[in-house]
Amino acid sequence: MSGKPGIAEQGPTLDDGRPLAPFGRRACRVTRNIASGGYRIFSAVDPEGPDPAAGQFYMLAAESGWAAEDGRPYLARAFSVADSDPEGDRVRLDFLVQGVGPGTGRLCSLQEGERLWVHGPLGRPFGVPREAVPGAHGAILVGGGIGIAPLALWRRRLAAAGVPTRVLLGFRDRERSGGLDLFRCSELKVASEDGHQGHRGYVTELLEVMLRGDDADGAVVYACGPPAMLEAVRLLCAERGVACELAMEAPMACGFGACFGCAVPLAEGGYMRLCVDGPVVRGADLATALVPGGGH
Amino acid sequence: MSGKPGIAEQGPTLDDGRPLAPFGRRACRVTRNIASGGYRIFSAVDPEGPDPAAGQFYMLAAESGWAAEDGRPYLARAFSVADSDPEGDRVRLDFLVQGVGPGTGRLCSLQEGERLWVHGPLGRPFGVPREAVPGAHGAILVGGGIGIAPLALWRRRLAAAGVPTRVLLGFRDRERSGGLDLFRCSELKVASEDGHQGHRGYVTELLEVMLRGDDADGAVVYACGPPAMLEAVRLLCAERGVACELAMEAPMACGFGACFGCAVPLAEGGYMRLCVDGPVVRGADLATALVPGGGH
Amino acid sequence: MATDLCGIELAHPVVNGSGTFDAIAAQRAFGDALLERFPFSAFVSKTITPEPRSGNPPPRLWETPSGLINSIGLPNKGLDGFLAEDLPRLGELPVPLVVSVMGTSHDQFRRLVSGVAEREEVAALELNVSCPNVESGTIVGESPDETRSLLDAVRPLTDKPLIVKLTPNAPPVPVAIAAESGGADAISLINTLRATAMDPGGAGPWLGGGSGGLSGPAVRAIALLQVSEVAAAVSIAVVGMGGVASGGDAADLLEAGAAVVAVGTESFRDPAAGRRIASELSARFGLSSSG
Amino acid sequence: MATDLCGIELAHPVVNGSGTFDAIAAQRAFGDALLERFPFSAFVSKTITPEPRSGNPPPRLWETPSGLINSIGLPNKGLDGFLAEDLPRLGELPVPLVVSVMGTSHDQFRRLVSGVAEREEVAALELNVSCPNVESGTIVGESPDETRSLLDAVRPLTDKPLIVKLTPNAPPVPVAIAAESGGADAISLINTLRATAMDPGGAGPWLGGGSGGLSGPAVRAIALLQVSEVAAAVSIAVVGMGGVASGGDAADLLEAGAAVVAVGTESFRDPAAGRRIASELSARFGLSSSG
Ligand SMILES: Cc1cc2nc3c(=O)[nH]c(=O)nc-3n(C[C@H](O)[C@H](O)[C@H](O)COP(=O)(O)OP(=O)(O)OC[C@H]3O[C@@H](n4cnc5c(N)ncnc54)[C@H](O)[C@@H]3O)c2cc1C
Ligand SMILES: Cc1cc2nc3c(=O)[nH]c(=O)nc-3n(C[C@H](O)[C@H](O)[C@H](O)COP(=O)(O)OP(=O)(O)OC[C@H]3O[C@@H](n4cnc5c(N)ncnc54)[C@H](O)[C@@H]3O)c2cc1C
Ligand SMILES: Cc1cc2nc3c(=O)[nH]c(=O)nc-3n(C[C@H](O)[C@H](O)[C@H](O)COP(=O)(O)O)c2cc1C
Ligand SMILES: Cc1cc2nc3c(=O)[nH]c(=O)nc-3n(C[C@H](O)[C@H](O)[C@H](O)COP(=O)(O)O)c2cc1C
Ligand code: FES
Ligand code: FES
Repeated sequence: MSGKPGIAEQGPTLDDGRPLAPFGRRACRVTRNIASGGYRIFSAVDPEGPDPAAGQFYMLAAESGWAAEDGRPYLARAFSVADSDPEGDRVRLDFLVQGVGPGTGRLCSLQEGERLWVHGPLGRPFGVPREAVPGAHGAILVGGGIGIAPLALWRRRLAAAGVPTRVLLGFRDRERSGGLDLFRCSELKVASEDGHQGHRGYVTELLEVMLRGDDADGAVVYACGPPAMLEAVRLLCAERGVACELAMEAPMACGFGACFGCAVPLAEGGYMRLCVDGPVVRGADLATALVPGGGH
Repeated sequence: MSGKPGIAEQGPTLDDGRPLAPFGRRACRVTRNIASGGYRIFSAVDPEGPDPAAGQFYMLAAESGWAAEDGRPYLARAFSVADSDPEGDRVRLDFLVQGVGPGTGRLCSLQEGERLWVHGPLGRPFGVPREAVPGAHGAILVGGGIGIAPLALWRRRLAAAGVPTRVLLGFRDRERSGGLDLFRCSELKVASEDGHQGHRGYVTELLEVMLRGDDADGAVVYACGPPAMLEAVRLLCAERGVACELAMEAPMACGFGACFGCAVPLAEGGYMRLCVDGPVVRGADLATALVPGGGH
Repeated sequence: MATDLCGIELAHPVVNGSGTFDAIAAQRAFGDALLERFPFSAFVSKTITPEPRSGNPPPRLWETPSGLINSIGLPNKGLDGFLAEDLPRLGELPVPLVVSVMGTSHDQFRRLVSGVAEREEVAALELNVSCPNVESGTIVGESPDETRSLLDAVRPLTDKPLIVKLTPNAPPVPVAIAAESGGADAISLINTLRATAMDPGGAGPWLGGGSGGLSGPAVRAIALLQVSEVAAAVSIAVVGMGGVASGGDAADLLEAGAAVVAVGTESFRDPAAGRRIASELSARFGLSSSG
Repeated sequence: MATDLCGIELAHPVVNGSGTFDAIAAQRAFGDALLERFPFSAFVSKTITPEPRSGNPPPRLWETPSGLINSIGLPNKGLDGFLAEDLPRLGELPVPLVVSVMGTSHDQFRRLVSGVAEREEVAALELNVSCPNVESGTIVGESPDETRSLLDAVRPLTDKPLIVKLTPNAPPVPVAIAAESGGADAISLINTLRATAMDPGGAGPWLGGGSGGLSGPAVRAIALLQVSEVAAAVSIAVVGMGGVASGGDAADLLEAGAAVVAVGTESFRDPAAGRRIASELSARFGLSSSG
């Protein structure tokens, strides 16, 4: 058990210190569902699960009304945990969701008191800077759109562990923004493509400026967002010799290594299963972050 | 156009005087949904349709959350209209529904303001006594369980036409009862198998007593209910030489003669399509009312 | 979105699947509105057999997740009844008429094809080959040889277009190639996939006919592959169908190589589905050509 | 509900479908709880090929109405990697182990069968015949002759039970009979139905592999018929699968003649589905025997 002090200490863990999921799926009650920018934040109380590590995800399906559009969604959908809070034996889980299809549409419409089928927490979480690079002590978080979700929890955990953290967030437009509420009390820079808030342009432009200055030394970059953004981050970091961890997406049917569907091409050739060997992966391990089918 | 004076005069009609359905399906808003015994009564406002004739049915599907249980319901479901009320250009339609599976379950949970996909009114309606038997002037309505739905509207229409009508209704138990509210101001006898109201026993026992007396002379029996009840009514009437019309059920995929799925065996051999040649059929035309798959 | 199917001009690319729309019964339910806004650009009749059939005993339907099993058993008036009673009325529809026929021997098919083809109301014939040849016991449409030999028997009887409707229950490409080599003018697919259901009460098979055919969205992805492989393998036109419920589904089949798309089970849910799908399709093409 | 499959004792009749559960990866996610409440009464490995394969390019998945298309492409470590790395770990599972193998020639199959069968961890072998024979070009499992000749090649190599897993893409009864005549100890079916999907953005086929296989509730009614027809045609045991999501679905397959039921795609939705289905099944049988 190689626990990560201050980050994910509780619950049974395996090899890389990831908290283990209870076996099987369980029903979790929804306790709120609020608008946040163009997204929704909903909370569910997990009666069994461990406190997840930042970067892990859950497979979610509404207990009722799933399959309601022409027989879809059929499978559960993967969502990063955006915040979590142990409450006695239970854990409150917060998810930040953007409605893009039948599954996210149904989840966006969840009412308080409805129940979710949940399995998780799943996958490989973010690693603290000194695990990624010996001696590294700072973190730069780069989020784009709905990709800011896992970074919200990660920022909280890093802060609790006393890791100096800067946050760069980018949004396309007002409709595709939200979740800023999850970054209360952060040192935060925002970019938006339509200029509705912060810098007008890409969040990777903010990162480029930051990496160009000396103050990126000894920092690890943690990024989550659309494939094109992740690819830009990966290339920027490679160019500057900065370590980066990317939280990626791929179509997932199971989330626990059963279906081999979530293939992501490796730099060394072949594929990894993103659900068990990710979703957080080192930039250097990837052939590309532009995985076909991997995000909108 | 052989309209039936006082019964179903408006709207375009074809051969047997049935009101025609607008072509295609349309969305109708649900305006209420109330409990009635163990059943639900919900109302929807049809923006286009004609005033239906009693005995006709509609194919209904909830606009959202259909297919929500393991990909079912997929098809629309058939429901008799239990009451109707023209309101200006529109018609309010009332349905009496018993939850027995995914389709009826979803319909039972409809909220005010939700929308239904509707096609109808469909099928062959009840015929006034003098059409069934020249010179007949009275009606005996025999309903069992959820089968009382079409009789409710039929009773209202018969009353409006000045046809003397007696009503016999039977229920299995308290959970499978309801819709009595639709028979306000009727001359009504009730039976229940568990004795929770009225005569303890079958409604066909009430009918038998009535047919045995002279007062059944010149009356036509109109029945709707479970197959076993309809078969008993059919045999009783045949024995007493009383004409009867039975509103039957069969699994229906389309409701307008397209699928040939709703086969009901004819006395003369072969099958009729219940959706176009019924759902109201003369007892004498049937080989049996016990159609496999035709009801619960 | 005018389309041509073996020389027959169609106002748009959406027709019906055989046996899933009875225009005569629909007129009883919907009156003349049906004709004024007829949902299909051609009408395909229910399959006709030489002799009258009353069809399978009930129950004939079973709903599955996103699909429907039917075990109808081809009730129809037989060739003579059809020619005498139904054909004149179908001839009055505002669109070209395709008549679907099925026999269980070459003789039967020959009788059907010549009897139907000589009628001027008929624009084309569809050969439903999801049937056993009673002489060999083989399902014609599961065998390239049987299919070719059926075409050899009936092709000389008419100049009207012959559409061969394939079964999806065996690999369709070799059969499509055989049909083309035998002179078929078009291939249509897919018919239903063989399927069954058990009585929830434990009383054995639910359907009166024992088993039936699956259709609807459940089979859409299977249809899309079969259509695309057949379209790639033959140079005659392909009528693609199976689970089409929207303009998007129809567009997928067209992209896969179909010339025309047929709508079956979706018409049960929405009697005017063909119209809706045709207009969704033209909106899509409108948008994509302007974008 | 103890069951016997070709002499292997099973605690209940629910196993997994090959390639739909990776017990090693699942242990990484769920830890020892997986072993303590192992969902299946036997474990069937993912299909192993002679050489390592990295599988198809992404995307590999497409959700359909009530179903899933996968185009995984059999990624695996190859025979040697499997024997060295995975087999020892799978041997520690609390249930009997079935190893699924696939080759594209008799030689390959012979290498696989003898390499796997000699290992004591292995209770039985499953021959996945949804593959072309590279010599003849035919899909082995679509041809009774190819299937019989494959059995002739491998049957002499082991006394361990050989299960032949059929493809549903051709009529399975003749192939099942051929497998039985060649000495197969059991038949399992159905594998996935060939299917495809188009990129919603109009960029052609969505799947990196071009096409894939459909599974899940969408195929349940097709599976039920194929299982019931095969069970009626052979006297060896049948492992039935295809869309099983509940005890009721499993009971239908058992009623149709299956000895054992396998759960595939449903495990993706609920990792412990096998356990749930087994207990729903025994509750049903408990109830029906007491009622
Ligand atoms: C590890 C991980 C973490 C994630 N975290 C979050 C999160 O925190 N918040 C969030 O909002 N999202 C998150 N996502 C993305 C989320 O899982 C997807 O948005 C969701 O699965 C979409 O489901 P849907 O039913 O709404 O739309 P779908 O229609 O399933 O998906 C939309 C996209 O999928 C493709 N698609 C379209 N039709 C189909 C079809 N029939 N079958 C398959 N694919 C199709 C298209 O590319 C389309 O753009 C995460 C994904 C992963 C893998
Ligand atoms: C003309 C007509 C008028 C009707 N009027 C009314 C009315 O006024 N009020 C009312 O409540 N009901 C009425 N019904 C009955 C109503 O249509 C059915 O109860 C309804 O279709 C059931 O749908 P469901 O999805 O709830 O249940 P389902 O599960 O579809 O049906 C329940 C029954 O169908 C069978 N069944 C079970 N599983 C399946 C399956 N997978 N596929 C197919 N069949 C299955 C079984 O016999 C089961 O008992 C009428 C039916 C007809 C034909
Ligand atoms: C109730 C029903 C009856 C059918 N009858 C016929 C028929 O008579 N002849 C035929 O060739 N196909 C028949 N079919 C098959 C359809 O024409 C079509 O090939 C199939 O249903 C797939 O399309 P869909 O998924 O859009 O329904 C029938 C299908 C259904 C559902
Ligand atoms: C993602 C996935 C991978 C599969 N891999 C294999 C495999 O390697 N070998 C095999 O014989 N079947 C494989 N199958 C088929 C399943 O074992 C099973 O036959 C099929 O999915 C039908 O069952 P289901 O509907 O319960 O999933 C796979 C199925 C899926 C969905
Ligand atoms: S989502 Fe199934 S293996 Fe990764
Ligand atoms: S329900 Fe389709 S023909 Fe009657």
